[in-house]
Amino acid sequence: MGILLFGVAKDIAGTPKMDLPEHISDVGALKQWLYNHYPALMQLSSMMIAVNRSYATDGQAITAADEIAVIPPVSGG
Amino acid sequence: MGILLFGVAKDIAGTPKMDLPEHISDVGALKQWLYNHYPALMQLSSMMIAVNRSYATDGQAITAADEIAVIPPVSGG
Amino acid sequence: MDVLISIKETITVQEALDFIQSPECGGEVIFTGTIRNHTKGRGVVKLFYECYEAMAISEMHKIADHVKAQWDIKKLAMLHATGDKYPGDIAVVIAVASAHRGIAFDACEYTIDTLKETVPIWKKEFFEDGRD
Amino acid sequence: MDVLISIKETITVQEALDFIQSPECGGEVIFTGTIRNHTKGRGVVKLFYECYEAMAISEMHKIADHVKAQWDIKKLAMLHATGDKYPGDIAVVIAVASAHRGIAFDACEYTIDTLKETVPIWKKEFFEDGRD
Repeated sequence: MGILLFGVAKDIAGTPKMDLPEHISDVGALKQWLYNHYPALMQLSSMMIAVNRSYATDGQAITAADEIAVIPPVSGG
Repeated sequence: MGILLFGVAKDIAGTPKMDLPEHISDVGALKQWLYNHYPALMQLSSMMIAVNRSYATDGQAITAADEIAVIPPVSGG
Repeated sequence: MDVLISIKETITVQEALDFIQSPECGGEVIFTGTIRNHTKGRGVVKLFYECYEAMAISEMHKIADHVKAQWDIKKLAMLHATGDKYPGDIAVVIAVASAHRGIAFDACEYTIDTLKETVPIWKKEFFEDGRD
Repeated sequence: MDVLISIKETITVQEALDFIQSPECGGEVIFTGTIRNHTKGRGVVKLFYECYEAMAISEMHKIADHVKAQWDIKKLAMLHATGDKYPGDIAVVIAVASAHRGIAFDACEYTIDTLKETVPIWKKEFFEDGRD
């Protein structure tokens, strides 16, 4: 399914969608990978990862079959 | 101007309007006069008197020239 | 603060919304009180709202003055219906517009709570069982 | 509790009012969020709302579940607009109906506060001065 990017995270990465990088098997490792490749993401006041449409903690395992999303600070309403 | 009666106070007194009784010169005396003549008013959880469209305290002086109102518990909304 | 105060036979939510609408405000809180088809377990046929109108308008202005003094509210509409009202009819509308939603909730709740305590309006209930 | 959850291009207060209308309820509290013509002192031309729709709907249902568990609310409508929105347009409507007004205020405020914290929707602001 790959990784969806929204809002300013999409602007920083320059794409709304990417494949899950190889050797990344949990949420914490994905965040670290994203910060390494797109350091501007560290300037966000928060960056959550959603797995299959629910907010996930760093320890949650992920695979290429999951719908993963990068969620910068929300601003609905 | 006389005395206006509203809601259940009107029902108890049987009239929407009456003259200010003679020798009644303040709000407290009026309330006592009303309780004497219409004892059922004592069963109300509150009975306020308004003078010239504002809630009045017992000590407030009243004359036949004032617009006086008997205000049983309000139930708007 | 702009204020709309009205007591009349029929009121609508739309007139309150139209009044408070402003591109300067971001948050609007509206309270509507409608006639229920039951109260304390008894079926309600209708309510009759009686009003000491001149004083009611005066008391509603006092509430508006208090809201204005206490919160940074841009628009306040207070509408109350009178006469015969049937289940589903609207009895009261309070609408508040502000740049900040927290105080809009506070001001709206204060307004309806105070209206129910101080504004000389009375409802008489007519029940399905015909008793008072 | 009956729930209406919707994310779409254009939303109206009326559809929320129509949904929550019930002769069993006496008090309705509605919050509307409208686009302001300025933010932090800068003129706003428009906002663009982007949404992770499947997850946003899921998070809105979680909020509704929490409201249902916490308060005796009969009806809850949560509507959010997407796409380009201009000053005066409605971005969000929360409408709650209950027999008791106090909990309707609490539930409505909880719902909009939580929506703004958890539901994956993002606004992008376009300013008159052309800068980001």
